[in-house]
Amino acid sequence: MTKDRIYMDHSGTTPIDPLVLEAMMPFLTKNYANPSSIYAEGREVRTAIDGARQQVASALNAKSNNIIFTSGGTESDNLGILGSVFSLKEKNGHIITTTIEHPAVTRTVEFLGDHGYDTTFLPVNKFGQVELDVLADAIRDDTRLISIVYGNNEVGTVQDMKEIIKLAHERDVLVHTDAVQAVAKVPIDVKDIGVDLLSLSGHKIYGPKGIGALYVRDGLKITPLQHGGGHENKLRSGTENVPGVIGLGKAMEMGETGLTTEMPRVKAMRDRLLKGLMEAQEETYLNGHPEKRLPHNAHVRFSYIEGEALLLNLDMLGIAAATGSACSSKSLKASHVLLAIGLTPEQAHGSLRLTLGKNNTDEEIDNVLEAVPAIVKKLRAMSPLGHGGQ
Amino acid sequence: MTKDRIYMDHSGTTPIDPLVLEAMMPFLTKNYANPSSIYAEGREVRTAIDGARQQVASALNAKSNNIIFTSGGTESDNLGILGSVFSLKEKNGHIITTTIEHPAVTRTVEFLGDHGYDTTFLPVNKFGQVELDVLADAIRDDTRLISIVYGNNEVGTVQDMKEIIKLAHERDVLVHTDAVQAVAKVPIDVKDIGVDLLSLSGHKIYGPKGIGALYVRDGLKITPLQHGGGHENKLRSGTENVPGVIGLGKAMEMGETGLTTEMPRVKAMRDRLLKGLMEAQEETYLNGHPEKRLPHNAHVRFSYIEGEALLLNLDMLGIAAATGSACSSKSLKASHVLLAIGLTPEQAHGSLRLTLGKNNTDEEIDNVLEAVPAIVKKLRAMSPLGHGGQ
Amino acid sequence: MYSKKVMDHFMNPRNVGEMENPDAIGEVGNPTCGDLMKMYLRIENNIIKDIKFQTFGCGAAIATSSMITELAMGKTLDEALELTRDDVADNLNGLPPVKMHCSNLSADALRAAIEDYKKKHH
Amino acid sequence: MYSKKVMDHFMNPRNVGEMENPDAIGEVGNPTCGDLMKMYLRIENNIIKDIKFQTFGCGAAIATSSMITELAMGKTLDEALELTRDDVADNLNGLPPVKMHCSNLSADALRAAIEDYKKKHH
Ligand SMILES: Cc1ncc(COP(=O)(O)O)c(C=O)c1O
Ligand SMILES: Cc1ncc(COP(=O)(O)O)c(C=O)c1O
Repeated sequence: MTKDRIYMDHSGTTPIDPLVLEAMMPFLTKNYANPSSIYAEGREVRTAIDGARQQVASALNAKSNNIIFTSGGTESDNLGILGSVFSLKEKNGHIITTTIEHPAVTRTVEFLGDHGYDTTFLPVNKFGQVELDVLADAIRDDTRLISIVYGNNEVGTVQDMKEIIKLAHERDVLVHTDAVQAVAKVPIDVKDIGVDLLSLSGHKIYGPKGIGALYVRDGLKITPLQHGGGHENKLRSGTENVPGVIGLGKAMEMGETGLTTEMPRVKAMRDRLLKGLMEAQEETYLNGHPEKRLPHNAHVRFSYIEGEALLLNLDMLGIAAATGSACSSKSLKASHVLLAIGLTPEQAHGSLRLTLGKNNTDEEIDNVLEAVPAIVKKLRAMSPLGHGGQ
Repeated sequence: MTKDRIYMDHSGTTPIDPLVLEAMMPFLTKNYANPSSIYAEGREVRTAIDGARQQVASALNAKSNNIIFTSGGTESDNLGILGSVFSLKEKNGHIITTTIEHPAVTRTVEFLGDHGYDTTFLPVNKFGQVELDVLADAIRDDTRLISIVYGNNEVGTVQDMKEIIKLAHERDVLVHTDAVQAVAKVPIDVKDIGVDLLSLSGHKIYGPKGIGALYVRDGLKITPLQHGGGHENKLRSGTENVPGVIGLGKAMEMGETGLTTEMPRVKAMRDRLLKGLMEAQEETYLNGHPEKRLPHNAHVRFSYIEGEALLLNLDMLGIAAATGSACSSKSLKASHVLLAIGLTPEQAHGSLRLTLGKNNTDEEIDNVLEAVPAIVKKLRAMSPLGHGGQ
Repeated sequence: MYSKKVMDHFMNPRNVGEMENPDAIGEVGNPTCGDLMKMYLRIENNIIKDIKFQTFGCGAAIATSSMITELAMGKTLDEALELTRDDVADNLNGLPPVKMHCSNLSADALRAAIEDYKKKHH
Repeated sequence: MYSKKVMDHFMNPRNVGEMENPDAIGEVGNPTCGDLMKMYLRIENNIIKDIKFQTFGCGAAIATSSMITELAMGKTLDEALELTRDDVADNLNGLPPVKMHCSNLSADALRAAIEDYKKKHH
C-alpha cells in the first residue's frame, strides 16, 4: 500500500507488523527444518513452535496444550464447531447460533443442519446483541453447542460473552465463540469467561494470512477433521506452517500489549471519525451498538445511496473501506448482518464500514471526514430517492 | 541452517528458494490487502493470485480453474479423497489405496472405512510398486476411488501412474494421486496421464510451508470440506494465504524449469551417493526400485544397526537425514512402508533416507560418504547382532 | 474489476440529474441488487432531444445509466428502442459477469420511458 | 529431545563391546521398539569386577546400557540387583517419556545377567 493511500479496512485484513515479520524471517530462511525431524535443526524449530504456542496461550490466559494451530479463522470455526459436536456421544441434537455470524460459522452450522442436526439461528436486537432471554428460550434439552461471534465483523457489536456462557453452562451446553475480530481488540480471558472453544486468526491482528488457532478448554475432546500424520496433538494433521505459527505467536503477544498501548488511541480516532460522519449530513445512522462495539469499528449508514458506489469513489480518492452492500459481494445479497439488525435491503446498501488500525493517523481521519461527506452528497444528487430525487 | 551443516532431508522439507521468497515479500509487506476487497489494493492482490494459479496450472499442463489452493499436502489429500467421494451420488462403496501411502491418505481412507465404506489397502511388490494385475483384481463394481501415491516419500518408488489410471478409467473408477513428493522431481502432465485429482504441497518444492494445491480435472465435482465465505470457487473457504499462494506459484514455475536444469545434477549426485554407500560395507541394501525412483532419493538399509542411533551420530557430525526406524517416530512403530515392501521390523530399523536438493554439493556427498560408513562400523561394533555380536 | 470506460462513466456520469417537465419518465428497479433507475426524456418529432438519469445503485448501475444516455441522445424513438443491454455493456468495454444481469438495467429504463411517452401520446 | 548426559553416554558409551569368557551373560529385548541388549559380567567374590554391553537400538537404548555399566561396576550382586530403570533414567537426567518404557531395558539386562550367574553358581 503506497504511503499516500489510506487503509481503513482492518477488519478485512491487517498488514503484518514489522516486528511480527522480523520474528518470522528466520523461519522463512535459515530455520526451515521440519519440526518433526530429530536432528538439531528440527528440534530448534520444535522449540520455537512451543514458544509461539505459549505466546498464544498466554494472551488468552490459557495453557499451551489448549491451543491448536490451524490454517486460519475459517478452519478454527469449522474445527471448533464440527470437531466438538462430532466428538459427543449423541449423534444428533440441536445447535444454536445467531443470524449475525461470519459465513465460516453460518455455513458450518448449516452443514450440521444438512446432516441430521436441528439448528436455530437466533435473532439479535437492533444493536446486534443476542438477548439472554431469547437465548434461554432457545436452549433445548438436546442442545449440544451454542456458537456466537464475540465481536461482529460487520457492525462491530461485542456480545456479553460471560453471561451467555454462564447461561449455557447452567444448561450444560458447550459454547464456541468466533473471536476472530475480538482478539487483540478487547481483553479476552478464557478462564474468566469460561468459554469451551474459541477461534482466532492471524491476519486480523497484524499477523500473517493462512494461520489461525483454536482454543479448546481442558478436558474437552474434539474429533479431528483433517486426517494425517497426527500433528497438533493428533487433532489437526499437516506439516506445521512454521513461519505462520511464529508470526501468530508474536502477533498475539503484541496484540495483548496493544490493548493498553494502542487501542485507546485507535478508539479515540474511531470516536472522532464516527462523530464527524454523523454530523456531516442528515439521515446518517450508526449501525451496531453505540458502546458495546469493537473499538476500531465505525459502521454508518447513509440513506439514499449505495455502498459500492461509495467505496469506488473512496477508492479513487485513495481510501480503502468496506460496505454492507450486496453490490460489492459475489452473491449480490445484502449483508445478512445488516438485515438481521432490522435494516431493509435498501438501507443495508448504503452502509460504510471503516475499521481503523494502529497505523492510522489523525490526519487520515481528517481526510476521510472530508472525503466521505462530499461523496455522499454527490451520490445523493444522482439518486432518485430522498433528497436527490425529490 | 548454518553453512557447515549438510542438509539431506529434502523429502522432509525444503528451504524456501530465495527467488520464491523474493516473490512473496511484497505480499508479506505492502501488498497485504484482502483479495476479496473491491478497492485497488484488493484487486491487485486478486490479480496476483490469478497469476499464481496460472503458474501452478501451467506446470502441470492444467488450466487455472482446475487448481484449488489449500493449506498443504495433507489438506489436498483430504479434500481430494473425501471431497470427490462425498460428491458422488452413491453414499457408500469401495475405496482402494495402497499400503505405502502417506498418513494423510491412509488416515483419510481409514476415516471412510469408519464411515460405511469398504476399503482395500493394496500390497506392493518388494520394490514398492503397485502391480497392475493386483490392482485389476481389487477393483469392484462399486469401487469409487483409487488413491495411489505418485512418488513414495520414504523409499522413493515412482508408480506407473499412466497405466494405473488407464486401468482405473476402463473400469470407470476415479483416481487421486498424492504427488507431494513427485511434483518438480519427475515431469507430470495431468492431461497426458489423465488423472482426476492430484495433491501437491509447497514446502517440498522450495516453496513455503502451509500451502498446497489440489488439481481437479474439468467436469469433476467435489464437495467442500471447509465451510465459509466460498473462496476458491466455493470449494475451499478461508481468506487466501496470499504470500503462500504466490510462493507456491513461483515454486511450481521454478520446479518445472528445474526438472531439466537442476534435477539431472541432483540425480547424478544421488547415484554416486547410493553407489558409495552400497560399496562401503557389506550387508547394505537399496530400498525401493533401482530405476523407477524419485531422482533425489537415496534409501539404504544397513543390517544390525538401528536408524535413530545412526541419525543422531550423523546429526553430531552436522548431517541432517531421516530413517524408517520406529525409534525416531512418535508411535514407535516401524515404518509401514518398509514393512510393506517386505522388511522385518528389525530390518526396517536399520534404514537411512538421504534426500538431496539443489543446494547440495559434490563435496557434501564426499563428506556423507565418509561419515556414514564410519558410523555404521561403530554401531555395528556395539551391536549384539551380526558382525558385531559374532 | 471494472473497465476504464466503466470507471470513467461512473466517476463522471453524463447527463445525470433531474429534468424539469420531462416529456416522459421511465423507472425500473431490480429487487435482487436493489438498483433503481429513473430516466427522463425530452422528445421533439420522435427524436430524443435531451435525456437525463438518476440512479440509486452500484458502480455498474451508474455507468450503464450514463452510457445509455449517450447512446440514446439524438436517436429516434424507434432507434432508441433497439438499444439492448448488450449494446450498453459493449460500449462500456464489458461488465463483470455478475453485474450483467443485475445492474445493466438502463436499456430497460430507457424503454420504460419511451413507452411512457407512447402511452401519453397515443 | 535427549539430555546432554544421554547424548554423552550415547556418543561415548562406557564399557561397550564383547567380553571374552564372561562369568555371566544377560540378554533382553523389547519387541515393540526392536531394542536388543546383551550384558556381560566378570564377577569376583560376588562383586562386579568388570561389565560390558552390546546394544542394538536407539540412542536411549545405547545410553542406558552405558549408564548401567557405570552404576553396576564395583557393586556387589545384591546391590546391583537393586538398580532400577528409574535409577538409570535419573542418572541420565531423564529420558523422553516415550523412551522410558521402550528403551530403558538396561536394568533388566543387568538383572538377567546376575540371574544367569546365580543359576550357574547355585
Ligand atoms: C468474525 C470472523 N470469523 C471468521 C473469519 C474467517 O477467518 P479467516 O479469514 O482467517 O479464514 C473472519 C474473517 O474473514 C471473521 O471476520
Ligand atoms: C507423500 C506425501 N503426502 C502428503 C504429505 C503431507 O503434506 P504436508 O506436509 O504439506 O501436509 C507429505 C509430506 O509430509 C508427503 O510426503
